[in-house]
Order: sequence, then C-alpha cells, then structure tokens
Amino acid sequence: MIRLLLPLAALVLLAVLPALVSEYGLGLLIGAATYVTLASAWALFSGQTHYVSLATVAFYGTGAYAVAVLNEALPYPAVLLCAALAGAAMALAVGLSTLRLSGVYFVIFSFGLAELVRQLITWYEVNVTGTLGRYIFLDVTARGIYWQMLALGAATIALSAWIGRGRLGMALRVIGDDEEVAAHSGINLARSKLAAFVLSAVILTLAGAITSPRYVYVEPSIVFNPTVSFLTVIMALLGGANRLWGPALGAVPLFLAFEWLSAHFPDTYPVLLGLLFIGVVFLVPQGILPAAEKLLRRRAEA
Amino acid sequence: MLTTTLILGLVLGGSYALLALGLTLQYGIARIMNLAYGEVALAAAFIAVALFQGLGIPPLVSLPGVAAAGYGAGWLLYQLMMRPLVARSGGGGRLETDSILATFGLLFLLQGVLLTAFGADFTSISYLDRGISILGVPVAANRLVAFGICVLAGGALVAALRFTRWGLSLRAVALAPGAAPLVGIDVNRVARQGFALGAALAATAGASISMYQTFSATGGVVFTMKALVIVIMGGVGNVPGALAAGFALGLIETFVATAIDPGLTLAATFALFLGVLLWRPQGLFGART
Amino acid sequence: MKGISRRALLRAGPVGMAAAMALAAGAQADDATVKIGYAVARTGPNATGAGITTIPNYELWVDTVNKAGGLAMPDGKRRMIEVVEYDNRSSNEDLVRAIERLVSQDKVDLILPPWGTGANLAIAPLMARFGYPQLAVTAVTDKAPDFAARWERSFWMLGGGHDYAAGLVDVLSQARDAGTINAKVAVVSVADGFGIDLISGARPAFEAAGFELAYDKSYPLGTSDFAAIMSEAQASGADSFVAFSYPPGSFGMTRTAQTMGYNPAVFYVSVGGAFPIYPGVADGREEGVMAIGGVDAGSPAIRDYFARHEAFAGKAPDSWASAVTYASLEMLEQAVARAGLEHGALAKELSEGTFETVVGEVKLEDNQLRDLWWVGQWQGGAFRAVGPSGREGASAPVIPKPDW
Amino acid sequence: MSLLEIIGAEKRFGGLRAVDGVSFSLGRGEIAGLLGPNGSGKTTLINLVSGALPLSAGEIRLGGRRISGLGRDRIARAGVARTFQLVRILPSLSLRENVMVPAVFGRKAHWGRAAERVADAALELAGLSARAALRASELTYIDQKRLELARALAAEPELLLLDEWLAGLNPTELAEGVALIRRLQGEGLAILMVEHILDAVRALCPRVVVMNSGRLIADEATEAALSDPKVIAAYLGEEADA
Repeated sequence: MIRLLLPLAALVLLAVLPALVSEYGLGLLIGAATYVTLASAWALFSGQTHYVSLATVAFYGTGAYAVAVLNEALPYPAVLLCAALAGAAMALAVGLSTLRLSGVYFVIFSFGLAELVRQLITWYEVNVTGTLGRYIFLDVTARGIYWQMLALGAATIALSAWIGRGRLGMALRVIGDDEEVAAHSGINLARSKLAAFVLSAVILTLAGAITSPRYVYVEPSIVFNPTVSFLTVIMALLGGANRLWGPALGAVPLFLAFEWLSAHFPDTYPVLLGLLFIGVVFLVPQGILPAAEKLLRRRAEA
Repeated sequence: MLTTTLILGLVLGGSYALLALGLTLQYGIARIMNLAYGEVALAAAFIAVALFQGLGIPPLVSLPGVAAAGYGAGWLLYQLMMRPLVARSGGGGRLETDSILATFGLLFLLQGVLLTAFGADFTSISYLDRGISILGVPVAANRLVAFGICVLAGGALVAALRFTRWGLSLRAVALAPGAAPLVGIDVNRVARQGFALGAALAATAGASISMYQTFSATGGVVFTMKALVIVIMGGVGNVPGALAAGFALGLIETFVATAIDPGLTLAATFALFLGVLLWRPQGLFGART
Repeated sequence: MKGISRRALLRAGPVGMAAAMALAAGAQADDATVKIGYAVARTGPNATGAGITTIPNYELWVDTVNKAGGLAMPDGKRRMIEVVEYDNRSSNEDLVRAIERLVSQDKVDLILPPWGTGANLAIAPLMARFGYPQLAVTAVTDKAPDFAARWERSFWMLGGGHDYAAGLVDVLSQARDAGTINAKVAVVSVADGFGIDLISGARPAFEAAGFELAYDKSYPLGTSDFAAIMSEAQASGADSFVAFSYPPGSFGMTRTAQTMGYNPAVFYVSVGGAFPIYPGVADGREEGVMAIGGVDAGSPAIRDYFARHEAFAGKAPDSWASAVTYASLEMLEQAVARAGLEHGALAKELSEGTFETVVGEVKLEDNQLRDLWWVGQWQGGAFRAVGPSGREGASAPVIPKPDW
Repeated sequence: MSLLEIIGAEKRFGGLRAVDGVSFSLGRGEIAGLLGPNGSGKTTLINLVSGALPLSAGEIRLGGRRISGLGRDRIARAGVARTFQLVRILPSLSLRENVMVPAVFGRKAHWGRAAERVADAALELAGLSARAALRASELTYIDQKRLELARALAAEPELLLLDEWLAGLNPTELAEGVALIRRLQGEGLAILMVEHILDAVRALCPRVVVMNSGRLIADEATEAALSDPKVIAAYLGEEADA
C-alpha cells in the first residue's frame, strides 16, 4: 500500500509545485521531468535487455518534428496521437530490421540512426516540400507542458513497474542475461524486444512532441541534437538502468549538475560532462541504486 | 566524364580509407569501438596546423612526429582507460558496451579540450594547394599526397600483418583472443600495440586532413561516422576490407554527385551503411571467422 | 591560430557570472549597475558562429561602455554594466530555460539575443511574454515582417534569404546587360533552412531577370569534398558560379576552384566569404570573390570599429553580421539614454528612433532594418559592399574577377 | 508412434557437411545416448533439433508434427528442452526466477502461483530448494549444472536434450547426476543425451546412436555398439568406411 501511496503523494506534490516557483523554477521542473521521462523510457528497453541505444534523439526529434508539421492542420490531441503513431511506425521498422543485430552492431546502428533520420527529413523537405524550418505556434503554456510531461513521466514509471511484474518484463530480463537461454526457454525474442522497443520509442517520441512548443522554430539540425541521446544514457546508467527508480534517480541530480556547470563553467562544460561519463562507467557501472543495494546487503550480512 | 569521376572518386576514397584504417585496427585487435576516434584525428589536425602556423613546419614534415605522438597517446589511453575495462570484463561481451560508453565520454572530453585550446573557429591552411593534372583531370596536390599516404600506410599495414611475426601475433589476437596466450602471445601487449597503432593512424589521417580541409573543434563526430561506415562496410577489423570499402565509398559518392544528385551523397552513404549492417554485418569483403 | 588569442583572453578573466565591472568607474557613475544577460552558444555546433559574430561584439561593447563610465541614463547619470552569461550549449531547450533564469532569477534589466535564426525564434515568445525588447540580429528569415507584427517588441535586423538572392541577381543582371557575363548561372545550395531560403528566392529572381540556371543542385550539410560538384559547374558553361553555402562548404569550394583552375567571371559564396579568415583560406587570392553581406569599408566609423575589434578580440570582425550586431548594441545604448530601462518606452524608442551607428544612421521600418548590404566583394584586401549599387558607400563590382 | 523423428537431416557450413543425412527416431519416454568422437556432429545435431541452427536439408518431427524450420522458442514451446555444452544460467536472476522462466514461457505457459509451483518442484527435484532465493551467479559449477537441468525440467518437456551434462563432475556428483537422469526418465520423459562418459551411458541408455564425420554409423543396443568395430575405429580416429 505504501509503495503505491508514496509515489502518488509525491506526484500530487509535484503537480502543485508550479504555483510556488518562479518561471525559471518551472523551467527547471520541465527539464527535470523531461529527462526523468527520457531516461525511464530508455531504460524500459535498454536497461533490461542491455541493448544500449544511442538513438533517443531520433525519436525525440521525430516527435518534435511531427508537431511542427501538423500543429496547424490538426487539434493538439490529434497531433500528439499522430506523433506517437509516427514514433511507433519508425520503431517498428527499425526494430524489425535491427533487433537481430547483436551488441556492438546495434549500438553503432543506433548511433547513426539520428543522423539518418535527419538526412531523410532534410532530403524530403528540400526536394518535396521545398522548405526547411517550420514554426510551432501553439497556445501551450509552460505549466501545461510541465503537467503533460509530469503525466508522461509518471505513466512511464507506472508502465515500467507494470511490465516489470508481467511476462514481458521477465522476458526482457532473461534476454538481457542470455538470449540463447531465453529462446530455448520458449521466449519469442523478436516479439519481446520489439514490444519493449516500440513502447519505449513511443514515449520518447511523445516527450519530444510535448516539449516542442517551447522551441517555436524547428529544423532538423535543431531537434536532432545528439547531446540528448548521450545525456539520457548517462543518466539512466548512473541511477541504475535495470531498476524502476534508477533512471529517475540518475536524471534529477545530473540535470541539476549540468545546469549548475553551464552557469559556472560555460567553457569547460563538455570536459566535465566527458569526465562524468567516464567516471560513471568506471566507478558505478551498474548504477547508484544497485551499488547502494549491494552495500546495504553486505552490511546486513556483516 | 567517366575518367573524371573515376579519378576524383579514387582520390576521395583514398582519404576515406586512410581515416578508417585506425578505427578498424583498434576494434579488430583491441576489441574497442572507439567513438572518440574522430576527436583524436581532429586533435592531430589542430596540432599539425599549429606547428605549421606557429613554427613554420609543414604538415608533411611534422606528420611522422604527429603520428608518433598519436602512438604515444593511444598507448597511454589504452593503459589508463581501456586496460581496466578489459580486465573487468574478463573477456566477456561487456567490454564492447563498456568501451563504447567510455569512449563516448572521451569524445566529449577531447572536444572540450580542443574547444578551450583552439577555440570554436574554423581552421584552414593553404599547403600544397596547386592543381596537378592527372589524365587531364585537375587534382589538388594535397589530396594526392593524402592518397599516397593512404596507399603507403595501408599497403605497409596489410604487408606487415600478413608477412611478419609481429603481424601474425596481431592477427592471432584478433581471431582468437582466448587462445593466443596458449601459444605464448602477451594479449595485453598486443592489444595495447593495436590500439596505439590505431591512434597513430588516426593522427596520420588527421594531419593529412589538415592539409586540404576546413575543420572546427566540433566536427570530430563527422569523421567518426565516416570511418564507422567504412569499417562496417569493409568488415569490422578487416584492414584490406577497410581499404577497399574506403575506395568504394569515394567512388560511389562521386558517382552519385555527378550522375544523380549531390543532394543524395550522404543519403547514399547511409543507405549503404544500413544495407551492409542489415544484410552482411560481417562486411562486404569476405567474412572474418 | 587566430582562435587561440580570444580564448586565452577569455580565460584570463572570470567566466560565467562574470561581473564585467571595469575599474575605471567614472566619477559620475551611479552605484546601481545595469544587469545585462545573454545565453549564447559557447559549446556545440552553434559555438563557431556565435564565437565569430556574437560574443566578441557583446564583450567589446560592454568593455567600451564600461570604460566610458557606464551606460548613460536619461537623467544624465551613468550606470556600469554587469553581465550575466550562460552557455546555451547550442540547445534550444537549454536556451529557453536560460532566458527564464535571466528573467525570473537574475532579474536582469536587458537581454541580448543568442546567435542563430532558430535560437532567436525559440526565445521570441518568452521575450514577448516578459516584455523584453529583442534585437534579433543574427536571424535571417523571410518571415521577419510577420514576426515583427506577432511580437511587438522584437526587431529583425538581417533581412531574409529572398533579399540576398534578389540583391545578387541585381548585381549580376547589370553585369550581363553590360555584356561582361553570359546569361548562364551555375548554382549550388546547401540543404538546410538558410540555403533553401536563398535558392527558393533566387530561382524565380534569376528567371525573371532572364538568366538560365545551367546547373542547379543542392548538397547536404556536412559535405566536405566538392571536386565533383565544381567540375560539373565548370562544365555547365556558365560565367557565374553562385553557392548558397555555409563556411566549411564556402571554403572548400574556394580551394577546389583554385586547384582545378576554375575561373568563372563571377565567383560567389555565402556565409564565410566575408569572414576575416577568408583571405587566408583563399591563400591571398581572394580578390574579386563575391559573398553575402559587405560593409562600407571606406567609412571612418567602420574603419574605427574594425580597429577596435581587432585590438580587443585579436582578430578582425566578419564583414557581414558583426557590424550589424555592434550597431544593434549602439542602438540599444542610445535608446536607453533617451528612454531609460522601462521596457515599453525602450521598445518604442527602438522602433521609432533614429540612431548613429557604425553602419551609419539607422532607422527601423516596421521593426526591421532594411538598409542592408546584400552583396559584397573582396577588393584590395577589404570586403566591400557592392549591392544594392545605388546606396551610398557602395563600391563598383569588379567583373570579371581576376583569375586565381 | 515415435516422439522424435529425424529424417535425412543435413547441415552444411560452406563446404563442410557437419551433419550428413542422419535419420533415426526416438520413442516416447525412451532414453538414448548420442556418441561419437569430437567434431563428429553431435552438438550440431542437438542444435538442429532444438532449432538453434536451421537445417540445410531433411526434416525433423516431434509427435508427428514438423518442427524443423520453426524458431527456437516455438520448438521449446512444442516440448523440447535442452542444456548446453558449456553451462548457461541466467546469472543476475535468482534460482527460482531462473527456473520459473521456462514454466512461464514454455509449453504450459503457467503464471503466478502455478508457475511458482512448477519451479519449486523442479528445484526440489534438482536438490536446490534451500537456495531458491540466491542469485544464480553465486552457485558452484555442479550447482549451476543442476540449475540448468532444473530449468529444462520446469519447461515440462516431452523431449530433453542433454549436451554433455555429466562432463566435469566428480565421482560422487556423477553418481547423483546419473540417479537424477534416471528419475526423470522414470517420469516419462524422452531423453537424448550426448555423452563421453561411457560408464554413465551404459548405466542409463539401453540404446545408442553413434556419429562420425557427420554421418550415422551405428544405431543399436549399447553393448553391441560399444564392441562394434566401426565404432571402435571411429573412436580411435581411423576412417570408419575404409
């Protein structure tokens, strides 16, 4: 009961928070909520299966772009729906063709995917529509964006929890441990991976769609900013990618740390980011949460 | 028209192949997919330019020194950063993911260092800019030099791998890292050499790029992507494959640009990359077993 | 390396929330400072453009004003400028948040815009909501009139792609009518918002002026090898080569043309052609190359500005957007002196006033700067404006361009 | 009717015929040994039956239904479970979770309590009940082997493929292992076991199938096969057909 009530209470608290903070505070909340959502959605697929995806921004950017294309033609909910569908379709196509690639090839592919999508959209816009750069004039306030992102983040974590307790979650954990065993135990590898990949991609796409009104102007080189992919991975890994609350736990402090760094060390920000990334890989490869669990267990045993 | 396409394509392909050699070596022998590869090349390019502009040492003269420095830097990098990861993974598949994530961090680190050291401006020098006519097709001398370096470095590397004892031990580690110690090969040493040699090749490529291309501190990822495409096409870890794939890519891009539409060159590159990844992950040119 | 000195200079002082309070506070300086904030790209892909055009000018201006005792107020007092600076990491998300931070946390008096069209558009609704005037300099957009109407306190100062295309066609038409070039043009354009804007403006303009587009292709952003494109353009038989390009491309095409001995009567590149590094790229053979932008290189104000910029930043400014950027800051300075810091009055003054700047006397039309140079040309070591030809200070274009 | 029918199975790797026209069948509840020198194609055959490798030619049927050409997971759900030559466990999961996996995704697709019951029964059978909550990576080698067998059992298969499951055990463990396999067979499971430990084969299998260079060279009673000159020649490394 507590396990359910506590998050719900926290959610209510987070929902009323905008009334108490400044515009900048709200901006911080939006950023934190966005990265919690991204990292949790990323972990939904990559955290369990260990298929490290560097393609977060391919979906995130697609969401933003879908809104830019459709925002004048359709009502807002329909735009979101279309964005989600576009993300799902893309994830299906990509998943069907690449999820049988193993380890390093999948990482490389996902590394190139954002670039590929960007090239395709650019080529399409230049050759078919003859314009590049679109505008989003939607009457969505910063608070509206925050509430939507908060809802999406909460839904992502709830969905992860639900999946984790079900067959799909078990299948994904087994796949992450040993695909061979998984297949010979009767797990349909392709279907399980695809389901998780598509779900994760839809959330990533929706996150991009929800934040896009803050950009106003959208161009492939703006929305497919690879830093988003990198930050998502490092946040999820830091917290513990195969734990329910791990990504959220990694996202919030890192996001705040980056904000602080960019204000105080604008010139050396990439150096610090790089060092942080290397530090995470070396010092807490499994993430903070599993490391803490281990420590606690050891203490209990001692 | 065909001669022009052919010559321009081959020259372009030479610079691509040179760029990819080091990456394929690093992955093939040391099992490390180095995403910061482009930044290493870029650092060498900046150093070559600084030597040229500051001390008047032309890139061709400083190239051996830059390559040697690249070897040293690669050696250090392997020892300090990669070795602990290798030890931790115990030969399992975890090294691939770990090294990708670690070199990912390295990418940012190096980019940041380049930004603070050299600024965000475009950098470009004029060196051996003269056109030289080849079968009536004017080609920049510096491109020809890069082409020559590629043929030399690639040829030497292929020969060394095939005909020397040292090359044999490198190939042994590449093929069967688990079995190599049984025949008295120090895997750690060979992997370190492979990684360092890859870094030296990256530096060589970077120094030759500085002769003919405008670059800036944020452009390393572009080099990495290009090299990755070639490495995948040639078969990961396959040196002759990377050479062939580099030339093939140069020819294809030039052909697409002249015969179809320059707007599709990058799309063609990525389509190829995708196609190869999906249908022949072992690369176009022979399988590594 | 020209980049090094500026960076070194930057690091010498405290970074971040650098209180750029010069020691030479004049006797009449008020104790209160004027807080001016900006969030420009220090890192990421936009850092290059911002580092050339935006940041040096902001720093030069703040330095100049503070050395003079501070920003003059309507009551005659002077107040020192205190700078609050953030890195927007070339990400619009971070940029938007930085603006919110400047407004609600730092409560700055004025905000200077970031570099780039997309970045300026991203902050426009926020600036409008908070009521801050926005002097969008480095934003090239054909929709500037719409935006100026949509956000009343926004000012658009660099024209749109169609303006530059039309300006170029104008210069070429005159040369063709004079019989110096034929009616064929070879055009290449970068596949990106800017290149597309220019080419979509240029196509009809060229056709209306009776030109034939003998070669017309776009190439992807990130292309580094132009040998194939240039040899196709050369084979097209056009006397004029026009590239709607970005810096690495502009530079690459220049050098490729040189090595292959391609000598069209008109050689035009876009962004990058007016950069101070261009003569170096062209190996000292830049004479006659045309490019986007231009300055009235003979005017004393520009000469003085170039000298001050070089002394302060260690390099000359670019000859397109830099001068306009600096001019926008001078406008701000004068508007504050007349109307004070209250945003409504300030915006009204910016919109209606007339200002003395390095680019001459400036008066905005419908919140846009329309008195701009569309085409420039390297002549005798300086990048001089040649179009519009009727405007005061325009140099006569040299066509055909001397061989490389 | 036979449970498993292998009809003209063939597997080529490039020019190499790893399995070359092998045919035999196995009845319900029958246990048979699969013998042959190293590289004779035994493990390849196990991989063909379990679907880890596709056939180049021929057909494999289970209970009259064609299973060759199906994916590994569908063959598993059809009732085939296997162990691996090099033991494979799910290191980050608990023992109980390890064993629940095939119960959940296998033939009967149990969930919740039912899956737990099946898993607990399999752990009990393998003698691992007391450590059900332990992480699998913390087990010793023999216990990992036990776990692997328990996992195969939890799938409630009709056919169990054992690939040198007894290899590497000490004499005491070996005796336990033999007893365990005998119990399984007693419960009506058909078992095909690749094994080099001939004493264990003698003890467990009335019948053996012998392969050499990808071909079937003997399919007869164990004692007869082990004194068959062809089989002895194959094991001594001589050309069987010479």
